Amino acid sequence: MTASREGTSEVMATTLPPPVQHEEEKRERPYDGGGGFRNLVPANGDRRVVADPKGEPTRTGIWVALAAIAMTFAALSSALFVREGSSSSDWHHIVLPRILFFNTAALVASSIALEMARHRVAAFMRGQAPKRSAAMLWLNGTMLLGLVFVAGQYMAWLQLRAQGLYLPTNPNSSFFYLFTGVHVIHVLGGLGGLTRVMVLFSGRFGWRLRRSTLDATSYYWHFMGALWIYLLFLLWLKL
Amino acid sequence: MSSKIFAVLVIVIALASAVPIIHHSFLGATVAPPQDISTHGYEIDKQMDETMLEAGLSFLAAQLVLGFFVWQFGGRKDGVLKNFPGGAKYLVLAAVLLVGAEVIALGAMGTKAWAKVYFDKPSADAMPVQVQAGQFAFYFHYPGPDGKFGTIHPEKIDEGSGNYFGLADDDPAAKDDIQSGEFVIPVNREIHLMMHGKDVGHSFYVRELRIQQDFVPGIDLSMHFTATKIGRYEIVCTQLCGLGHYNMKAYLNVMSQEDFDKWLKSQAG
Amino acid sequence: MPEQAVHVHQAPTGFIRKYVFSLDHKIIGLQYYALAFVAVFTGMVLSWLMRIHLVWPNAPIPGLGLLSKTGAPGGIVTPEYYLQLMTMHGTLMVFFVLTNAPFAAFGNYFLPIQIGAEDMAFPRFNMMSFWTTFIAFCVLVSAFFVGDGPPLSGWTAYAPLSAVGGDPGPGQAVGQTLWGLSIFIFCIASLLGSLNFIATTLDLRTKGMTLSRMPIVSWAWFITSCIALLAFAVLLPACLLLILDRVAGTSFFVPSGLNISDHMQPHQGGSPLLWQHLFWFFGHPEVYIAILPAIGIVSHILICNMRKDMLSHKVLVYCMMAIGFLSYMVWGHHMFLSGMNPFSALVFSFPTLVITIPATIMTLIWLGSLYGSNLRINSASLFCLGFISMFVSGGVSGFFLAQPSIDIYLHATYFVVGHFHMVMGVAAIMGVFAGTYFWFPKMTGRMMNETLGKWHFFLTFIGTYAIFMPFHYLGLAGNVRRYSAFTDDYLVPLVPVHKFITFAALFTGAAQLIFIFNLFYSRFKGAPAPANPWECTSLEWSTPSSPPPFDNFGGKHPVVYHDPYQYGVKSSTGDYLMQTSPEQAGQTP
Amino acid sequence: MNRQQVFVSVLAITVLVCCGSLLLNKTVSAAGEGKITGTVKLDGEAPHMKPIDMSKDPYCVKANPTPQKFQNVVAGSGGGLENVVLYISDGLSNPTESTAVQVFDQKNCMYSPHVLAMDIGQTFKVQTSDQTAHNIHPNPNPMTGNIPWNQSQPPGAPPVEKSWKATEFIEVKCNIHPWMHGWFAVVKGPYAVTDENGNFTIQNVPPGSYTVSAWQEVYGTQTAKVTVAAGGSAKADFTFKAK
Repeated sequence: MTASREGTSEVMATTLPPPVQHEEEKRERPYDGGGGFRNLVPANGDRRVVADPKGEPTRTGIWVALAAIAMTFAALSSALFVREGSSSSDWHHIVLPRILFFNTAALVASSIALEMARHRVAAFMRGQAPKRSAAMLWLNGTMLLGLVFVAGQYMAWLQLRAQGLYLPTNPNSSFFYLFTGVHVIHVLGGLGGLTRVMVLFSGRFGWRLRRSTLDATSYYWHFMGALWIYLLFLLWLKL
Repeated sequence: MSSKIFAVLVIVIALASAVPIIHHSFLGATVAPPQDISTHGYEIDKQMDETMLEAGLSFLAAQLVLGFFVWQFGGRKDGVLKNFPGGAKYLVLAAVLLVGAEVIALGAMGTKAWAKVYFDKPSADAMPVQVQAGQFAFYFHYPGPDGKFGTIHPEKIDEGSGNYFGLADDDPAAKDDIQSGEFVIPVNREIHLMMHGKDVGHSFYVRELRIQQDFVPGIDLSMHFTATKIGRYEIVCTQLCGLGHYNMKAYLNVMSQEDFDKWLKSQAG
Repeated sequence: MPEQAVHVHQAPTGFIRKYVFSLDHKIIGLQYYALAFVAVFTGMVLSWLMRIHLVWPNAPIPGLGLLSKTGAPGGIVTPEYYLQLMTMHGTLMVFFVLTNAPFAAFGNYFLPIQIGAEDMAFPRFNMMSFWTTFIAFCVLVSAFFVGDGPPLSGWTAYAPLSAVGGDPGPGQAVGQTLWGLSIFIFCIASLLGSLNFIATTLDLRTKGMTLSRMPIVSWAWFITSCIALLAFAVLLPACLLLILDRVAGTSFFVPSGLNISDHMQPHQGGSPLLWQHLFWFFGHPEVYIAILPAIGIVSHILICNMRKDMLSHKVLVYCMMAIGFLSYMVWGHHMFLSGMNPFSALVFSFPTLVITIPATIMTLIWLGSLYGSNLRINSASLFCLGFISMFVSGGVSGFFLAQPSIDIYLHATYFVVGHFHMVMGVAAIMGVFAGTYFWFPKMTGRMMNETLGKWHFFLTFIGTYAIFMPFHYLGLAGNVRRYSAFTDDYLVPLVPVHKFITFAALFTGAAQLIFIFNLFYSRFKGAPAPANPWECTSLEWSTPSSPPPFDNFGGKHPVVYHDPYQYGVKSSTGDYLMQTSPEQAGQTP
Repeated sequence: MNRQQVFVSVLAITVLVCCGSLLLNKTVSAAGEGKITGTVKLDGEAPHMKPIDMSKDPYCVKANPTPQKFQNVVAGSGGGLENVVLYISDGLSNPTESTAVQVFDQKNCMYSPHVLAMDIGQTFKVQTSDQTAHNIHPNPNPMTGNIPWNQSQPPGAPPVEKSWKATEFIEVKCNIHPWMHGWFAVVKGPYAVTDENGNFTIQNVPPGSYTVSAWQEVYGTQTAKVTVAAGGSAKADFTFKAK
């Protein structure tokens, strides 16, 4: 720890670096941990100006969660490659349902809509926009496009079923249902997050939306879009 | 007091641990690997001895130093704090250099032994034998005079009547095949063992031959070795395969060439 | 900035909110500890049953016949029941003890306190994480009471044995599915837990608590959570695929043409090696998930008891990071003989051997630091010393197994069992014991009984060596693991060694009764603990009370002025300086 | 004679009479039932049954100084075929149920008997006389309603009592000793299994015309028509052709 301790074999010489001075602080430190109970309420009562500082755990947490999700899909992808290598005889290519491309467009559009919403929310929070309605509209749009995506994926499943391709039919259909299924479950989680954002943003019952919640939700949502594009590429390439 | 007990205990345990290794006999049981009967095994044994020496010395040194330091400094009150001469830097350096050298040396040497088992190709005149592992027995399949193995039909396997490999009656290659529950091989002849898994994972382990290889269902692997000593040895399964795992074994019977020919004849008859 | 924090932050009062569905990280830590406690003793009893069966195969065990009529008719353990006990022992110990106790239990309790936070970053996730773990535990244990009992495929659940349903043996039908489900749920719980640990460490450190000022054990928990995050994220989909193979008829792990018990399996073209790859990609890091927190705990406690810092505790942190990083490159060393490309064995062998380097550095630093210290001997520090001894003993045997050529002989023998029990099992448990004796005063406000603690240590230390050292010798003689009886000619002479081990296991298990007694006795009748009984510097000893109040620091935020380990200095408190003390350290005389 | 003695003797006589009438009653009804006897023969040379290699379990090797042979086809010296199950496959309207508890023993690492015939719902006991663990794994077709089971029986373990719900020829195996295989022949109504000379007797057959089936594990089933007179005996012989 201290250079002086190393190298000298005898008597301890402890010349410690002078401690950095901080004045004793009480709990009004804005960036304290708060142990998860960060019910930050502006002193003037105007919730619209709430912004939370850097290092907010929600934002960190979402990156960590995304790392785990990425790892999960990496594992599934490697499973796909290994499985393809293990037996080529039953690797029957399937034609991807066309609707997947439409769904992709919907998901990308929803990401754009969410970015628009984020700008509107920020404007409202900063007091630049008087009303929530514009932001709410974009949030609703995001939600709707997300639901369109989920419904579209379901349509894709139905189309595959109609071809007689079920989950255990062959490895390609297994992987198709697996990837789309696991992804849709994550997308539904994102829709849950969006709902939460909308409810919090509505300001009812004294609820308030923190910036980090919105940020985290949108990072997650964009990640789902990017993940889907990767998956689509993988499915198109391999299945 | 406790520090002295601990120090003595660590040293005693360390020394006692080394005794069975040096002595090879523990409570009347021999704990050393049995004598090697293969042409490649000496490489593995050499590697094992080297590692035992290095690991054993590191083990003893570390435990003795631990015991000694605890004896010396344990329970000391208000003594003058001292630091290990040289501090962390030299310890780290020592660890990196010594262990690094050890790693490289053992790694390189081990590669040689590994290569002998896995990279060398079986010679052209190696005797082919097929082995099938299933719950919970090994069966051996000799191609017979035509040198061709009958095709395995998993659905035709019937252990109750001795058709261990599910050979078909109408398969010409299977007509002269020999199916046996015992692995009989001639001494000093290279064996090319083709491994087939019938159901779940199994493994083929002969201590004396210094070979061990998993059966992977769906993948037919192969192994080759030469036994150099006549005798009867146990083949056991080392991959957990179900309730009869403990009893999944067969015998390896290494015979002289004449005895082996006789055995082949008796089986064909 | 106009905003101001107003805390709505009250301790819950109802019993349910306070002790059951609590959001308080301290309660959750204790809940994890309790769960691990139940699991470890269950697992230990299972190991007793196994050991007894091994040396007295035909002896009826009273009462066991009631637990399973078919598995142990008349109390006599059948071969399948032995394997079922073994599977449950392994699964309980690895997942619910070694992952939970040093990491989730102590980490939950002390990580927030050590970094000066009031709670974890996401208390609700924290609560969910524990209760999800609890559900996983219940699902796993329920396997004892369904159908043919728990699975018999071992904690590694190799496919196709684990992936084809009931044909390959009892317990492989419902039991194996429950196992897969339990581990699936456990993965979710661990992911939530790791997420929480990482976010807490990164964002909730108090003023002055820079990363480099974090105590070594907090570092260990942080690094462990990073490892766990990626490891469990791989096991999760692996379990999903396993469950799909079992219940939906897919063929990820099951190849074509399998004839199991005269039933042709319907599966096509799967890869059994895929399961092994996915499992060990998780499985090897899992070993470090178990041992790194113990390394952290032991270093932390030793520093306090040596009254001086390690030669360099930062080097220890770097070593832990190196081990964590390397742990992802070595999974293949479990599969040298599994039929993968023999070249890859060499590729996996090298980083495995390289792990020896950070491990040796750590050992040398511990040993070198003991030199010239004022080592205080108490139960906690004895367990730390025991840990070092075990870590060395278990570590050197890793040197054999890391080499593919030697692995040809030693793979799947008792050598492996001895190796991982020493380095991952006993060593980690020693860390947990050390942590328990050390932090008990903080967690309960009472001291543990030292005399009993020392007896517990010495008996455990002797006992564990007596159990696990001979395992290595058995392995050298070629004794294959996971055998429920020794019918082979060459194994019969080894039975006396097994008998010795069984006696040692029963003895060591009985010695744990001292610990249980001490734990409960001291909890209610122990001497009241002073605020800082060990004269330690880190933040957990600066809380206003023991146990700490609901928000840990009583409405204040501690401010950190120093590196974590200011020992052997001159200050108003004695030879140490608390991290929170604004005082400047003087020279020692 | 005092009163007590009188009471006891009256009681004893009453009990005797009751028992006797019960027994009598049974024989009376049995008097109407006939039996079917016959011989099952093998035409041609019996296939060579290989000796069994039991080397994987030293106990089994010791238990069998002369190696056992596979028992799929066991023909006696006179061509009589052993282990053939005879049962009434047609014509029986209201069969009496067999209630005797039969024993399926695991002895010297072989099943004894090799084929155990039984009635639907008839309890049988699987026991072990060996000092090594055995496993009992009958493999019925799940479509029949018979539920497969798989459990082990270490030495000293109590016998396993079971019964089957539907008629089926169920192969039973020991997973630990793969050469051990036998059969549970579950039939409806009276049955018999041939002895080492191929002889059999189906007891307790009510008078009537029946189709008698003979089942052999390798050669399959043959049938014959017989008529049983009250209290009489009908004859049915079968001949299987060696493959």
